[in-house]
Amino acid sequence: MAKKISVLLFGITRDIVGQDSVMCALPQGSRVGDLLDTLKQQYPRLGDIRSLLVAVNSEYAEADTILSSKDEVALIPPVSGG
Amino acid sequence: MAKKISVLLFGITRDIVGQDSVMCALPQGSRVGDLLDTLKQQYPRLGDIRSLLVAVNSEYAEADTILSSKDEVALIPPVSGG
Amino acid sequence: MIAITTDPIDYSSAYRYLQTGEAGAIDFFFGIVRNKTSEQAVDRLEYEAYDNMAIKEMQKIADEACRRWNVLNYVIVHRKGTLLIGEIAVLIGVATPHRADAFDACRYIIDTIKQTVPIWKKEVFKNGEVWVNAHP
Amino acid sequence: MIAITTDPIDYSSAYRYLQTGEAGAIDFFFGIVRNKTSEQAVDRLEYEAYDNMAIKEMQKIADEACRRWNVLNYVIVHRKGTLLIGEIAVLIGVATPHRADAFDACRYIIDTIKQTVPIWKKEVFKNGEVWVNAHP
Repeated sequence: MAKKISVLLFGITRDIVGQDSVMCALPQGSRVGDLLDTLKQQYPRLGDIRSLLVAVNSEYAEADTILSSKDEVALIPPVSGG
Repeated sequence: MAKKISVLLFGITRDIVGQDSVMCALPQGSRVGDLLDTLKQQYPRLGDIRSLLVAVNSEYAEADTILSSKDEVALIPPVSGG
Repeated sequence: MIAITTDPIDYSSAYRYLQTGEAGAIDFFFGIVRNKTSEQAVDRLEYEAYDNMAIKEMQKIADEACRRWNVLNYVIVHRKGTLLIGEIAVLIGVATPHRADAFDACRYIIDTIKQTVPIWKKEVFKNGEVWVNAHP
Repeated sequence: MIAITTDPIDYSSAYRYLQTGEAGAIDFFFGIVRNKTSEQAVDRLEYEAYDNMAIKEMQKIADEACRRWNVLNYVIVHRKGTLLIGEIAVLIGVATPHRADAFDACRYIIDTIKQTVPIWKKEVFKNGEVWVNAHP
Protein backbone atom coordinates (compact mmCIF):
# COMPACT_ATOMS: atom_id res chain seq x y z
CA MET A 1 0.00 0.00 0.00
CA ALA A 2 1.56 3.27 -1.11
CA LYS A 3 1.06 6.62 0.58
CA LYS A 4 1.44 10.07 -0.83
CA ILE A 5 3.52 12.59 1.07
CA SER A 6 3.38 16.29 0.24
CA VAL A 7 6.83 17.83 0.71
CA LEU A 8 7.32 21.57 1.17
CA LEU A 9 10.26 23.06 -0.73
CA PHE A 10 12.35 26.11 0.09
CA GLY A 11 15.34 27.92 -1.30
CA ILE A 12 17.41 25.96 -3.75
CA THR A 13 15.18 22.88 -3.51
CA ARG A 14 12.24 24.93 -4.72
CA ASP A 15 14.34 26.24 -7.60
CA ILE A 16 15.49 22.73 -8.57
CA VAL A 17 12.01 21.18 -8.49
CA GLY A 18 10.39 24.29 -9.93
CA GLN A 19 7.48 24.45 -7.49
CA ASP A 20 6.67 25.18 -3.82
CA SER A 21 5.93 21.55 -2.94
CA VAL A 22 6.09 18.11 -4.48
CA MET A 23 3.99 14.95 -3.98
CA CYS A 24 6.02 11.83 -3.32
CA ALA A 25 4.54 8.32 -3.44
CA LEU A 26 6.18 5.99 -0.92
CA PRO A 27 5.41 2.46 0.35
CA GLN A 28 3.62 2.22 3.73
CA GLY A 29 6.13 2.41 6.60
CA SER A 30 8.63 4.52 4.67
CA ARG A 31 11.09 6.65 6.57
CA VAL A 32 12.70 10.05 6.13
CA GLY A 33 15.75 8.41 4.55
CA ASP A 34 13.57 6.68 1.94
CA LEU A 35 11.92 9.99 1.07
CA LEU A 36 15.32 11.62 0.52
CA ASP A 37 16.49 8.71 -1.65
CA THR A 38 13.34 8.85 -3.78
CA LEU A 39 13.49 12.59 -4.29
CA LYS A 40 17.20 12.55 -5.15
CA GLN A 41 16.50 9.88 -7.76
CA GLN A 42 13.70 11.97 -9.25
CA TYR A 43 15.67 15.26 -9.05
CA PRO A 44 19.37 14.37 -9.24
CA ARG A 45 20.44 18.00 -8.67
CA LEU A 46 19.15 17.68 -5.09
CA GLY A 47 22.17 15.41 -4.59
CA ASP A 48 24.53 18.32 -5.32
CA ILE A 49 23.34 20.31 -2.32
CA ARG A 50 25.85 20.50 0.53
CA SER A 51 23.41 18.98 3.00
CA LEU A 52 19.73 18.19 2.84
CA LEU A 53 17.69 17.67 5.99
CA VAL A 54 14.03 16.88 6.46
CA ALA A 55 11.62 18.51 8.89
CA VAL A 56 8.54 16.62 10.05
CA ASN A 57 5.83 18.75 11.65
CA SER A 58 8.30 21.65 11.72
CA GLU A 59 10.98 19.80 13.71
CA TYR A 60 14.24 18.44 12.33
CA ALA A 61 13.77 14.66 11.83
CA GLU A 62 16.23 11.77 11.85
CA ALA A 63 16.64 9.51 8.81
CA ASP A 64 14.80 6.65 10.54
CA THR A 65 11.67 8.64 11.41
CA ILE A 66 8.60 6.90 9.96
CA LEU A 67 6.43 9.15 7.82
CA SER A 68 2.66 9.40 7.89
CA SER A 69 0.60 11.08 5.17
CA LYS A 70 -0.76 13.43 7.84
CA ASP A 71 2.72 14.82 8.61
CA GLU A 72 3.81 18.23 7.41
CA VAL A 73 7.07 17.39 5.70
CA ALA A 74 9.67 19.83 4.35
CA LEU A 75 13.07 19.66 2.72
CA ILE A 76 15.60 21.84 4.54
CA PRO A 77 18.63 22.81 2.44
CA PRO A 78 21.55 24.54 4.24
CA VAL A 79 20.15 27.52 6.11
CA SER A 80 21.58 31.00 5.58
CA GLY A 81 19.58 33.40 7.70
CA GLY A 82 20.98 36.36 9.57
CA MET B 1 61.54 79.23 44.70
CA ALA B 2 58.03 77.92 45.19
CA LYS B 3 55.50 77.52 42.39
CA LYS B 4 51.76 77.41 42.61
CA ILE B 5 49.94 74.58 40.88
CA SER B 6 46.21 74.73 40.31
CA VAL B 7 44.74 71.23 40.61
CA LEU B 8 41.35 70.32 39.12
CA LEU B 9 39.16 68.15 41.32
CA PHE B 10 36.47 65.67 40.31
CA GLY B 11 34.10 63.24 41.98
CA ILE B 12 34.98 62.31 45.50
CA THR B 13 38.08 64.55 45.55
CA ARG B 14 35.87 67.56 44.84
CA ASP B 15 33.55 66.51 47.65
CA ILE B 16 36.44 66.07 50.09
CA VAL B 17 38.11 69.40 49.31
CA GLY B 18 34.77 71.18 48.92
CA GLN B 19 35.66 73.01 45.70
CA ASP B 20 36.30 72.42 41.97
CA SER B 21 40.03 73.08 42.19
CA VAL B 22 42.72 73.76 44.75
CA MET B 23 45.96 75.77 44.65
CA CYS B 24 48.99 73.87 45.86
CA ALA B 25 52.33 75.57 46.62
CA LEU B 26 55.29 73.33 45.80
CA PRO B 27 59.07 73.87 45.63
CA GLN B 28 60.55 74.33 42.15
CA GLY B 29 61.23 70.97 40.48
CA SER B 30 58.46 69.15 42.36
CA ARG B 31 57.00 66.01 40.88
CA VAL B 32 53.57 64.42 40.68
CA GLY B 33 54.41 62.26 43.73
CA ASP B 34 55.22 65.38 45.77
CA LEU B 35 51.92 66.96 44.81
CA LEU B 36 50.01 63.87 45.95
CA ASP B 37 51.89 63.78 49.25
CA THR B 38 51.22 67.44 49.91
CA LEU B 39 47.52 67.19 49.12
CA LYS B 40 47.06 64.05 51.23
CA GLN B 41 48.69 65.84 54.15
CA GLN B 42 46.39 68.81 53.71
CA TYR B 43 43.27 66.66 53.14
CA PRO B 44 43.82 63.35 54.94
CA ARG B 45 40.57 61.86 53.59
CA LEU B 46 42.18 61.81 50.13
CA GLY B 47 44.30 58.98 51.56
CA ASP B 48 41.19 56.83 52.05
CA ILE B 49 40.44 56.70 48.32
CA ARG B 50 41.11 53.35 46.69
CA SER B 51 43.54 54.88 44.19
CA LEU B 52 44.44 58.42 43.29
CA LEU B 53 46.12 59.25 40.00
CA VAL B 54 47.23 62.56 38.54
CA ALA B 55 46.68 63.81 35.03
CA VAL B 56 49.03 66.41 33.56
CA ASN B 57 47.75 68.22 30.47
CA SER B 58 44.91 65.66 30.32
CA GLU B 59 47.18 62.61 30.19
CA TYR B 60 47.81 60.16 33.00
CA ALA B 61 51.18 61.06 34.55
CA GLU B 62 53.77 58.97 36.41
CA ALA B 63 54.81 59.85 39.98
CA ASP B 64 58.18 61.16 38.78
CA THR B 65 56.80 63.62 36.21
CA ILE B 66 58.07 67.12 36.95
CA LEU B 67 55.35 69.75 37.28
CA SER B 68 55.36 73.20 35.76
CA SER B 69 52.96 75.94 36.81
CA LYS B 70 51.76 76.10 33.19
CA ASP B 71 50.53 72.49 33.31
CA GLU B 72 46.86 71.64 33.59
CA VAL B 73 46.89 69.26 36.54
CA ALA B 74 43.98 67.15 37.81
CA LEU B 75 43.39 64.57 40.51
CA ILE B 76 41.84 61.38 39.10
CA PRO B 77 40.02 59.24 41.67
CA PRO B 78 38.88 55.75 40.54
CA VAL B 79 36.81 56.17 37.39
CA SER B 80 33.29 54.74 37.16
CA GLY B 81 31.87 55.68 33.80
CA GLY B 82 29.68 53.47 31.65
CA MET C 1 9.44 38.85 21.28
CA ILE C 2 10.14 36.73 18.21
CA ALA C 3 8.95 37.67 14.74
CA ILE C 4 9.43 37.20 11.03
CA THR C 5 8.32 40.19 9.04
CA THR C 6 8.23 41.53 5.52
CA ASP C 7 8.25 45.12 6.85
CA PRO C 8 11.40 47.11 7.58
CA ILE C 9 12.66 46.36 11.09
CA ASP C 10 11.91 49.12 13.59
CA TYR C 11 14.69 49.14 16.18
CA SER C 12 13.15 51.98 18.19
CA SER C 13 10.10 49.92 19.03
CA ALA C 14 12.40 46.99 19.83
CA TYR C 15 14.32 49.22 22.23
CA ARG C 16 11.14 50.37 23.94
CA TYR C 17 9.98 46.76 24.24
CA LEU C 18 13.26 45.74 25.90
CA GLN C 19 13.40 48.62 28.35
CA THR C 20 12.76 47.71 32.02
CA GLY C 21 13.90 49.21 35.32
CA GLU C 22 16.14 46.24 36.12
CA ALA C 23 18.10 46.51 32.86
CA GLY C 24 21.62 47.90 33.22
CA ALA C 25 22.66 46.75 29.76
CA ILE C 26 21.11 46.27 26.35
CA ASP C 27 22.99 44.78 23.44
CA PHE C 28 21.65 45.10 19.91
CA PHE C 29 22.98 43.18 16.97
CA PHE C 30 21.97 44.30 13.48
CA GLY C 31 22.62 42.04 10.51
CA ILE C 32 22.65 44.32 7.48
CA VAL C 33 22.72 43.80 3.71
CA ARG C 34 26.27 44.56 2.57
CA ASN C 35 27.13 45.94 -0.84
CA LYS C 36 29.41 43.02 -1.65
CA THR C 37 30.21 39.37 -0.89
CA SER C 38 33.68 38.02 -1.57
CA GLU C 39 34.36 41.12 -3.66
CA GLN C 40 31.29 40.61 -5.88
CA ALA C 41 28.94 43.61 -5.96
CA VAL C 42 25.54 42.64 -4.52
CA ASP C 43 22.39 44.09 -6.04
CA ARG C 44 19.90 42.78 -3.47
CA LEU C 45 19.13 39.80 -1.25
CA GLU C 46 16.03 37.61 -1.32
CA TYR C 47 15.17 36.04 2.03
CA GLU C 48 12.75 33.21 2.38
CA ALA C 49 11.59 31.42 5.55
CA TYR C 50 9.74 28.32 6.62
CA ASP C 51 7.84 30.58 8.97
CA ASN C 52 6.31 28.34 11.63
CA MET C 53 9.39 26.15 11.93
CA ALA C 54 11.68 29.20 11.97
CA ILE C 55 9.69 30.72 14.83
CA LYS C 56 9.88 27.42 16.74
CA GLU C 57 13.64 27.18 16.25
CA MET C 58 14.16 30.80 17.27
CA GLN C 59 12.08 30.14 20.39
CA LYS C 60 14.35 27.21 21.31
CA ILE C 61 17.41 29.44 20.91
CA ALA C 62 15.86 32.19 23.03
CA ASP C 63 14.88 29.69 25.74
CA GLU C 64 18.40 28.30 25.83
CA ALA C 65 19.85 31.84 26.08
CA CYS C 66 17.53 32.52 29.02
CA ARG C 67 18.75 29.32 30.71
CA ARG C 68 22.40 30.23 30.25
CA TRP C 69 22.31 33.93 31.08
CA ASN C 70 20.32 36.34 33.21
CA VAL C 71 18.12 37.70 30.41
CA LEU C 72 15.37 40.13 31.40
CA ASN C 73 13.94 40.58 27.94
CA TYR C 74 14.82 39.81 24.34
CA VAL C 75 13.81 40.66 20.78
CA ILE C 76 14.53 38.52 17.73
CA VAL C 77 13.17 39.89 14.46
CA HIS C 78 14.10 38.49 11.08
CA ARG C 79 12.99 40.05 7.87
CA LYS C 80 12.08 38.17 4.68
CA GLY C 81 11.41 39.16 1.08
CA THR C 82 13.56 41.45 -1.01
CA LEU C 83 16.17 43.48 0.87
CA LEU C 84 18.32 46.24 -0.56
CA ILE C 85 21.79 47.30 0.52
CA GLY C 86 21.78 48.90 3.96
CA GLU C 87 18.53 47.30 5.06
CA ILE C 88 18.35 45.36 8.33
CA ALA C 89 17.92 41.61 7.78
CA VAL C 90 17.92 40.64 11.43
CA LEU C 91 17.83 42.41 14.77
CA ILE C 92 18.70 40.71 18.04
CA GLY C 93 18.23 42.69 21.25
CA VAL C 94 18.93 41.49 24.77
CA ALA C 95 18.37 43.32 28.05
CA THR C 96 20.22 42.13 31.17
CA PRO C 97 21.18 43.54 34.58
CA HIS C 98 24.91 43.45 33.68
CA ARG C 99 26.75 43.85 30.41
CA ALA C 100 28.61 40.55 30.03
CA ASP C 101 25.33 38.63 29.86
CA ALA C 102 23.93 41.00 27.23
CA PHE C 103 26.93 40.49 24.93
CA ASP C 104 27.11 36.73 25.50
CA ALA C 105 23.41 36.07 25.02
CA CYS C 106 23.11 38.30 21.96
CA ARG C 107 26.07 36.68 20.28
CA TYR C 108 24.87 33.18 21.11
CA ILE C 109 21.48 33.96 19.59
CA ILE C 110 22.76 35.28 16.27
CA ASP C 111 25.43 32.57 15.96
CA THR C 112 22.87 29.83 16.56
CA ILE C 113 20.24 31.37 14.29
CA LYS C 114 22.71 31.09 11.45
CA GLN C 115 23.12 27.37 12.17
CA THR C 116 19.62 26.06 12.78
CA VAL C 117 16.82 28.41 11.76
CA PRO C 118 15.18 27.57 8.39
CA ILE C 119 15.69 30.88 6.65
CA TRP C 120 17.43 31.10 3.28
CA LYS C 121 19.18 33.93 1.56
CA LYS C 122 19.71 34.31 -2.17
CA GLU C 123 22.37 36.80 -3.25
CA VAL C 124 21.45 38.54 -6.46
CA PHE C 125 24.33 40.02 -8.47
CA LYS C 126 24.33 42.02 -11.66
CA ASN C 127 24.85 38.81 -13.64
CA GLY C 128 23.55 35.87 -11.66
CA GLU C 129 22.33 34.74 -8.29
CA VAL C 130 23.24 32.14 -5.68
CA TRP C 131 21.55 30.52 -2.67
CA VAL C 132 24.08 31.13 0.10
CA ASN C 133 25.66 27.98 1.60
CA ALA C 134 23.72 25.66 -0.72
CA HIS C 135 26.70 24.14 -2.48
CA PRO C 136 30.04 22.89 -1.15
CA MET D 1 32.14 59.99 16.54
CA ILE D 2 33.01 60.56 20.18
CA ALA D 3 30.98 62.81 22.44
CA ILE D 4 30.09 63.70 25.99
CA THR D 5 26.67 65.24 26.29
CA THR D 6 24.16 66.45 28.84
CA ASP D 7 21.28 65.69 26.44
CA PRO D 8 19.49 62.34 26.24
CA ILE D 9 21.37 59.99 23.90
CA ASP D 10 19.71 59.60 20.50
CA TYR D 11 20.44 56.10 19.23
CA SER D 12 18.59 56.63 15.96
CA SER D 13 20.97 59.33 14.87
CA ALA D 14 23.86 57.13 16.02
CA TYR D 15 22.53 54.31 13.84
CA ARG D 16 22.24 56.61 10.83
CA TYR D 17 25.78 57.85 11.41
CA LEU D 18 27.14 54.28 11.49
CA GLN D 19 25.31 53.10 8.39
CA THR D 20 27.48 52.47 5.33
CA GLY D 21 27.17 50.13 2.35
CA GLU D 22 30.11 48.00 3.46
CA ALA D 23 28.60 47.29 6.88
CA GLY D 24 27.22 43.78 7.34
CA ALA D 25 27.00 44.09 11.11
CA ILE D 26 26.35 46.77 13.68
CA ASP D 27 26.61 46.13 17.40
CA PHE D 28 25.12 48.60 19.87
CA PHE D 29 25.82 48.53 23.57
CA PHE D 30 23.60 50.62 25.83
CA GLY D 31 24.62 51.21 29.45
CA ILE D 32 21.43 52.09 31.27
CA VAL D 33 20.59 53.38 34.75
CA ARG D 34 19.26 50.41 36.73
CA ASN D 35 16.71 50.70 39.51
CA LYS D 36 19.04 49.09 42.03
CA THR D 37 22.68 48.35 42.92
CA SER D 38 23.51 45.44 45.22
CA GLU D 39 19.83 45.30 46.19
CA GLN D 40 19.72 48.98 47.19
CA ALA D 41 17.02 51.00 45.40
CA VAL D 42 18.63 53.73 43.30
CA ASP D 43 16.93 57.10 42.99
CA ARG D 44 19.20 58.60 40.33
CA LEU D 45 22.80 58.78 39.18
CA GLU D 46 25.00 61.86 38.88
CA TYR D 47 27.70 61.60 36.22
CA GLU D 48 30.61 63.95 36.04
CA ALA D 49 33.44 64.05 33.50
CA TYR D 50 36.82 65.64 32.98
CA ASP D 51 35.64 66.41 29.48
CA ASN D 52 38.74 67.08 27.41
CA MET D 53 40.73 64.26 29.00
CA ALA D 54 37.76 61.88 28.73
CA ILE D 55 37.46 62.61 25.01
CA LYS D 56 41.20 62.02 24.57
CA GLU D 57 41.05 58.70 26.42
CA MET D 58 38.00 57.58 24.45
CA GLN D 59 39.82 58.47 21.25
CA LYS D 60 42.75 56.25 22.29
CA ILE D 61 40.35 53.38 22.94
CA ALA D 62 38.62 53.86 19.60
CA ASP D 63 41.96 54.03 17.78
CA GLU D 64 43.09 50.80 19.44
CA ALA D 65 39.80 49.10 18.50
CA CYS D 66 40.33 50.18 14.89
CA ARG D 67 43.83 48.71 14.97
CA ARG D 68 42.62 45.38 16.35
CA TRP D 69 39.45 44.91 14.30
CA ASN D 70 38.08 45.85 10.91
CA VAL D 71 35.95 48.78 12.09
CA LEU D 72 34.19 50.83 9.40
CA ASN D 73 32.63 53.32 11.77
CA TYR D 74 32.03 53.83 15.46
CA VAL D 75 30.05 55.94 17.89
CA ILE D 76 30.91 56.51 21.53
CA VAL D 77 28.57 58.82 23.41
CA HIS D 78 28.63 59.24 27.16
CA ARG D 79 26.11 61.29 29.01
CA LYS D 80 26.81 63.39 32.10
CA GLY D 81 24.66 65.21 34.64
CA THR D 82 21.64 63.76 36.42
CA LEU D 83 20.27 60.50 35.00
CA LEU D 84 17.07 58.81 36.06
CA ILE D 85 16.25 55.09 35.97
CA GLY D 86 15.97 53.77 32.43
CA GLU D 87 18.04 56.56 30.87
CA ILE D 88 21.01 55.72 28.66
CA ALA D 89 24.33 56.60 30.29
CA VAL D 90 26.52 55.39 27.47
CA LEU D 91 26.06 54.17 23.92
CA ILE D 92 28.75 52.33 21.98
CA GLY D 93 28.04 51.50 18.35
CA VAL D 94 30.37 49.71 15.95
CA ALA D 95 29.85 48.94 12.26
CA THR D 96 31.97 46.22 10.63
CA PRO D 97 31.79 44.03 7.53
CA HIS D 98 31.33 40.87 9.66
CA ARG D 99 29.70 40.27 13.00
CA ALA D 100 32.54 38.90 15.14
CA ASP D 101 34.47 42.16 14.80
CA ALA D 102 31.41 44.20 15.76
CA PHE D 103 30.90 42.27 19.00
CA ASP D 104 34.60 42.16 19.88
CA ALA D 105 35.26 45.84 19.21
CA CYS D 106 32.11 47.01 20.98
CA ARG D 107 32.87 44.96 24.06
CA TYR D 108 36.50 46.07 24.11
CA ILE D 109 35.44 49.71 23.97
CA ILE D 110 32.96 49.57 26.85
CA ASP D 111 35.24 47.39 29.01
CA THR D 112 38.15 49.78 28.52
CA ILE D 113 36.06 52.92 29.01
CA LYS D 114 35.20 51.63 32.45
CA GLN D 115 38.90 51.28 33.26
CA THR D 116 40.54 54.41 31.93
CA VAL D 117 38.14 57.23 31.01
CA PRO D 118 37.85 60.00 33.63
CA ILE D 119 34.11 59.88 34.19
CA TRP D 120 32.62 59.43 37.64
CA LYS D 121 29.27 58.19 38.80
CA LYS D 122 27.58 58.96 42.10
CA GLU D 123 24.73 56.68 43.09
CA VAL D 124 22.02 58.54 44.96
CA PHE D 125 19.77 56.44 47.18
CA LYS D 126 16.77 57.43 49.27
CA ASN D 127 19.07 57.88 52.27
CA GLY D 128 22.57 58.61 51.12
CA GLU D 129 24.89 58.66 48.16
CA VAL D 130 28.17 57.11 47.14
CA TRP D 131 30.86 57.72 44.50
CA VAL D 132 31.11 54.35 42.77
CA ASN D 133 34.50 52.58 43.14
CA ALA D 134 35.95 55.39 45.23
CA HIS D 135 36.61 53.34 48.37
CA PRO D 136 38.05 49.85 48.81
